[in-house]
Amino acid sequence: MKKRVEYLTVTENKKLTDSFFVLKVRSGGGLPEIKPGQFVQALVTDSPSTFLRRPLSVHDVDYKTNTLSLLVQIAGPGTERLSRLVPGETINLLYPLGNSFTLPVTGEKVLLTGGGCGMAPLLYLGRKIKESGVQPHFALGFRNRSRILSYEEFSALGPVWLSTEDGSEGHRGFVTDIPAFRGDKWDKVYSCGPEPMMKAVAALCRQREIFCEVSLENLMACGMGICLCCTVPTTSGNLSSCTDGPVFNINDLKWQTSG
Amino acid sequence: MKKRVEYLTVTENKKLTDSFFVLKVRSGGGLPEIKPGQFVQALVTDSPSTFLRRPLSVHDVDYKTNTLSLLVQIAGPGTERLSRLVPGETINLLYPLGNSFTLPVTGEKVLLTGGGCGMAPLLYLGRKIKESGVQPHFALGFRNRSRILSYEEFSALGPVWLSTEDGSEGHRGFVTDIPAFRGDKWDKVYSCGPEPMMKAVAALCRQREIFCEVSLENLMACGMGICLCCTVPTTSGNLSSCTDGPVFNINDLKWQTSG
Amino acid sequence: MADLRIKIGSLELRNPVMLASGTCGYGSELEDFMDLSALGAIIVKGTTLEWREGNPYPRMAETAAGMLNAVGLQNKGIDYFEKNIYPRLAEYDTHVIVNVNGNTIEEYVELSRRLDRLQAIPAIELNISCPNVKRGGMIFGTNPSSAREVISAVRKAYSKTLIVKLSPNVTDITEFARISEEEGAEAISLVNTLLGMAIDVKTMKPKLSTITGGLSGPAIKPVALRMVWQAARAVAIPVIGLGGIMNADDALEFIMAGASAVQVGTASFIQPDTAVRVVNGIEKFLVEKDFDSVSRITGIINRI
Amino acid sequence: MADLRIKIGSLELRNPVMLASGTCGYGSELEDFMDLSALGAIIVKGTTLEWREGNPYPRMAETAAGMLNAVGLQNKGIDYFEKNIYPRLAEYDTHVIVNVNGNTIEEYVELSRRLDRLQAIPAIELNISCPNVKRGGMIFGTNPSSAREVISAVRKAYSKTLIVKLSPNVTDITEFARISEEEGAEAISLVNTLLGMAIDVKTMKPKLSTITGGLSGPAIKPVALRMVWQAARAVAIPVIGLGGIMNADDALEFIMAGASAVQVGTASFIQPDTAVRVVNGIEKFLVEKDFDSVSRITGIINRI
Ligand SMILES: Cc1cc2nc3c(=O)[nH]c(=O)nc-3n(C[C@H](O)[C@H](O)[C@H](O)COP(=O)(O)OP(=O)(O)OC[C@H]3O[C@@H](n4cnc5c(N)ncnc54)[C@H](O)[C@@H]3O)c2cc1C
Ligand SMILES: Cc1cc2nc3c(=O)[nH]c(=O)nc-3n(C[C@H](O)[C@H](O)[C@H](O)COP(=O)(O)OP(=O)(O)OC[C@H]3O[C@@H](n4cnc5c(N)ncnc54)[C@H](O)[C@@H]3O)c2cc1C
Ligand SMILES: Cc1cc2nc3c(=O)[nH]c(=O)nc-3n(C[C@H](O)[C@H](O)[C@H](O)COP(=O)(O)O)c2cc1C
Ligand SMILES: Cc1cc2nc3c(=O)[nH]c(=O)nc-3n(C[C@H](O)[C@H](O)[C@H](O)COP(=O)(O)O)c2cc1C
Ligand code: FES
Ligand code: FES
Repeated sequence: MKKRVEYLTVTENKKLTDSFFVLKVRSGGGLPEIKPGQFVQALVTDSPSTFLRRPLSVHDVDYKTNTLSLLVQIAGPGTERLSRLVPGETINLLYPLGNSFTLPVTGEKVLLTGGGCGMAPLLYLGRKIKESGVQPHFALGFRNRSRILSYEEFSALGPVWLSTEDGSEGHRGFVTDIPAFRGDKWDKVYSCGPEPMMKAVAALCRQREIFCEVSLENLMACGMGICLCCTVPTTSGNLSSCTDGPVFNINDLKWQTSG
Repeated sequence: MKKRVEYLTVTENKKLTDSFFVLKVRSGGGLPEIKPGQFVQALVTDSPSTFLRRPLSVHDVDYKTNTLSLLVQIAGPGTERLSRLVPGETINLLYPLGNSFTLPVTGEKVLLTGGGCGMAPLLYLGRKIKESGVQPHFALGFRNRSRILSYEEFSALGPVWLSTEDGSEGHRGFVTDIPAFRGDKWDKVYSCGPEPMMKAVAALCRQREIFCEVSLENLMACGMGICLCCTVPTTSGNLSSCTDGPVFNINDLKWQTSG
Repeated sequence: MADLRIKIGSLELRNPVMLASGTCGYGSELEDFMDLSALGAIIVKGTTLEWREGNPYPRMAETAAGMLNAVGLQNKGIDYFEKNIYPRLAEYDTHVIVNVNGNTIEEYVELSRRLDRLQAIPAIELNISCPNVKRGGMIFGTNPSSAREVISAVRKAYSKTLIVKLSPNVTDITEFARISEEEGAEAISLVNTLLGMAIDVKTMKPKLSTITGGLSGPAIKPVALRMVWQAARAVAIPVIGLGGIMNADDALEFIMAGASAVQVGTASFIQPDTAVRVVNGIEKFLVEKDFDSVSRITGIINRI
Repeated sequence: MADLRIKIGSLELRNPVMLASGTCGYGSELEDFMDLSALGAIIVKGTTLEWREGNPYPRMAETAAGMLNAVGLQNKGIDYFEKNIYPRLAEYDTHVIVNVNGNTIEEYVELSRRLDRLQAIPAIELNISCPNVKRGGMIFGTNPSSAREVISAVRKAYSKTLIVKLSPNVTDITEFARISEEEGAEAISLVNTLLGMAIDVKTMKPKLSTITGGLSGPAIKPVALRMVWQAARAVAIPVIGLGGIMNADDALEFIMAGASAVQVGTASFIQPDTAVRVVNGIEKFLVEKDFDSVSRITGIINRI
């Protein structure tokens, strides 16, 4: 799919918690085909300290209204500025970028697991999986009850198991402690979230020989494969997370040691 | 008067023409004493290309509502960003800065003359002169009729003569061509505007030995006398426009040759 | 219409705007956004004799109006290049220039010799200014006698247009400009990145795996511009200016300071078609100001 | 509570934050915004033997995340200073350091000797790095043998704490750091401004009357930080870091890179009380991270 640079119009900016918001943006010219796992590079104008674009996963796509959703966590000046966008303003996106998750085939049992802003790509992935005739299951992890995001959106697509670190909702502990995760037999597991979480998921899957893909969030400068800054050590050498990824099969990864 | 750094609240942002606007900002804590000719250094946040503050003359002061007015011309990214401020937003000002005009004494006949954004300090100066019991007269110059700014505000304070370069309103030509300027006997002339205009005014005044003060708009970094960038060659050596000025008696100036 | 053509030695470019090495991959990555044939040249990724994995992650840190990188010349080496990449590049309707790197003079020479044989590569850019490698690179570009040695050796091995890319991390850029000219370079390009550093206060560690890295972007433009101005007054060969060019005005500054051509680097990361916008902006400026060719404004600040 | 005191030679500062020369006038200009006694020291305006008018207007150009200046050491000379300014400075409850400049070694020496006699000035900062003067300044700071000569001569003439301010416009900062140490400097401060330039495309002229000027502000921070890190590893005397410090985190980066103290320069133009905010921010960081003194984090990136 051809990449493009485009001004999209903000149609909604919904605050979920103090640090999370969902931004909906509409393409005037019509959206290109976007695959689950792909991301955008958002230009943050009107910010004195944001020089580079900011990579954000596609959270959801509505082709009927030509609207993209982004689920964003305020991490610094760039995302803070985006949190203040109001409907009617425009945002300049470079997209669609990156590879995508491998969709399951009919009959497979699939689990989508993530936490925090790592959940972003899982909603659209779940939707695409469901559209393909496979039932997605979700295992989502949060710090505590008040941090839970987008429960309704996910449960509209399939069963959702929750874990919270303090047990205030769902299972106490991490996603990998959720009984269904450990107990059931999964054909495919998809994960996106904080690195320790993805590593725990990967360890479990490797041990049980489950197909597992993770979406990495390496620091990026360009998002188009021209700067080689987002490097990921893999079994076939250093690859670029923005073009060879962000989705990787755990069997190909040598998780980076530094950073 | 002690200088301060303060967030003021925008109460109004009125577009006058495509490139001019009047920004009204209110001090929560109460305004300090501000003298005519003084200026503020405005911080332009949310702009990627504006590093230094932007100097702007005090256009008017309303102590009853603790409100300052700024008359601003869009010249680049800083003033452009300010033009987009909306009521309720805040603006960080460093003020009050600089010296001030020498007020006339009772019985003197005074002319305030300027053009474009150089008119900014003349309104407040006119108000102060009027309050002191002297009648201000104004000679204001514009490119053409559609560029005329704030006519009502000035005429509320005293007689206003206009000149336009194309003669579409008032006298055709420059302010110095206005018959009342040339014809009448003035005790004090105050001027602020584009440099060629001020030089023409100064030449006329010098020739007729009229007391004349001009307000310079030298490039500034700090506005507080600590960077020495705003230098003005004077008969007593290089002075700082931000602390020794911006108002200078024309007899003290050696107009800078470069720039 | 203004004449945008310029010459670098015997090489004629249709306009003075190139893509900078290491910031445009092999060009194809940017084809979704612009027609490469609208550009004067593209300088492809830093290339070495052998396959290199580059430096460990993290390799990037954003800074005020700029970024640090520590890529470290990751590339698949000349064999792979010749076999798998060159054939595609040979199809481009623009000049493709290869950025040449080595650990030793012998490596530089050998690589240049290999590239001399590739018909569709009319020029090389000798990179003696990469700050992100332990050996070679900037070590050559910050020592006058090493610089002289490597340029001289490559000049003997390479028959086509030789551009030398200089490091800004020196006391006197004119010294290196003169050495390049004396040793037969047909042009110099400057600047490469400034050596910089950033620390993550939270973790109390450097942000880059290599501690220091190369600073690029608008932050370095004033320094780059000054060096281009100095170098252009010191030598008669064309100077190619770069460092922080984000738009046509930035490019015009370099040209007015004395650059015959310019390169767009980091800007492509943010606005992938910056280079073609720069071409159009330069043309627009020339037409508006009634200059019939871009060469009229090269170094104009020295004349008015 | 963390211990913020640091020592520069025999001079004890109550905290490691100073105001940089040329960016704080004589201190009094900033008293509306902060209590100078909250600072470690203030380094007043560059001073010369004779009265100087500085360079013609325009002296300033804004750049991406920075600014160029070409003030050129405008000051009224040591006689005026001693008679009219010094008495006021002597009242300050903070250390006042004078930044010393000259065209010739003799001038540097003579000025240092004059300052040695002023009881309330416990230290001088020898500026061999001003890029905005035709003679003296950076010419000393970019040539190792001249640097050695002037430092050595001033050391003999000046009995109190001697700080040498280094220029970043050099290939190898450690060379100048070592020379300073060898010749008896008790500390080095770096960086002064980077030599830069800007052109007004509309008028096709340089923006500064002097064509080139000194670049300061956040744009130069990565370069300054790298040089401070290099210098701090090369010498045992304290390093005072500056260049683009806008807030406490920036200052902490310098300290973690090896600086014993920092200076706030251009930031004061924008937020006049930056220096005191930096003091408070450093203290807050130390308390939160449970360090009992600022010296614990000096150069910490080399240890973890
Ligand atoms: C492929 C990809 C997809 C992403 N998808 C999302 C998403 O859907 N929603 C979301 O909220 N965030 C996502 N991120 C992370 C997001 O890009 C960063 O949080 C954002 O760039 C921070 O910008 P900032 O200016 O707000 O903060 P900064 O000041 O730039 O950074 C704040 C903190 O976040 C860290 N950080 C900065 N950039 C990144 C990055 N690229 N990856 C990880 N950490 C970073 C910094 O090291 C720093 O500690 C994604 C990142 C990648 C690479
Ligand atoms: C004491 C003083 C009072 C001023 N009062 C007013 C006022 O009341 N209303 C108003 O509209 N403007 C006023 N100005 C001018 C105003 O400061 C500039 O127009 C503004 O800084 C431009 O900022 P920018 O980011 O919009 O444009 P920039 O991109 O910074 O500049 C655009 C153009 O304006 C020129 N410019 C920039 N700064 C100045 C400056 N300080 N003085 C003159 N030209 C400049 C630049 O050289 C450039 O050509 C005043 C200037 C001074 C020094
Ligand atoms: C990520 C990155 C990789 C680079 N790789 C190379 C390289 O391989 N060879 C080279 O000569 N310069 C390389 N450079 C330097 C650029 O070509 C250019 O000289 C520098 O970035 C300054 O220009 P800019 O500010 O426009 O980016 C690289 C720069 C960046 C940012
Ligand atoms: C307007 C201006 C004037 C300066 N004058 C002097 C000076 O007289 N002596 C000196 O040693 N440094 C002088 N400097 C350099 C600063 O002290 C400092 O080294 C430099 O600006 C980098 O720090 P910063 O980025 O925090 O400003 C001056 C800097 C500026 C911006
Ligand atoms: S972010 Fe530039 S190559 Fe991946
Ligand atoms: S603007 Fe800094 S001294 Fe006047």
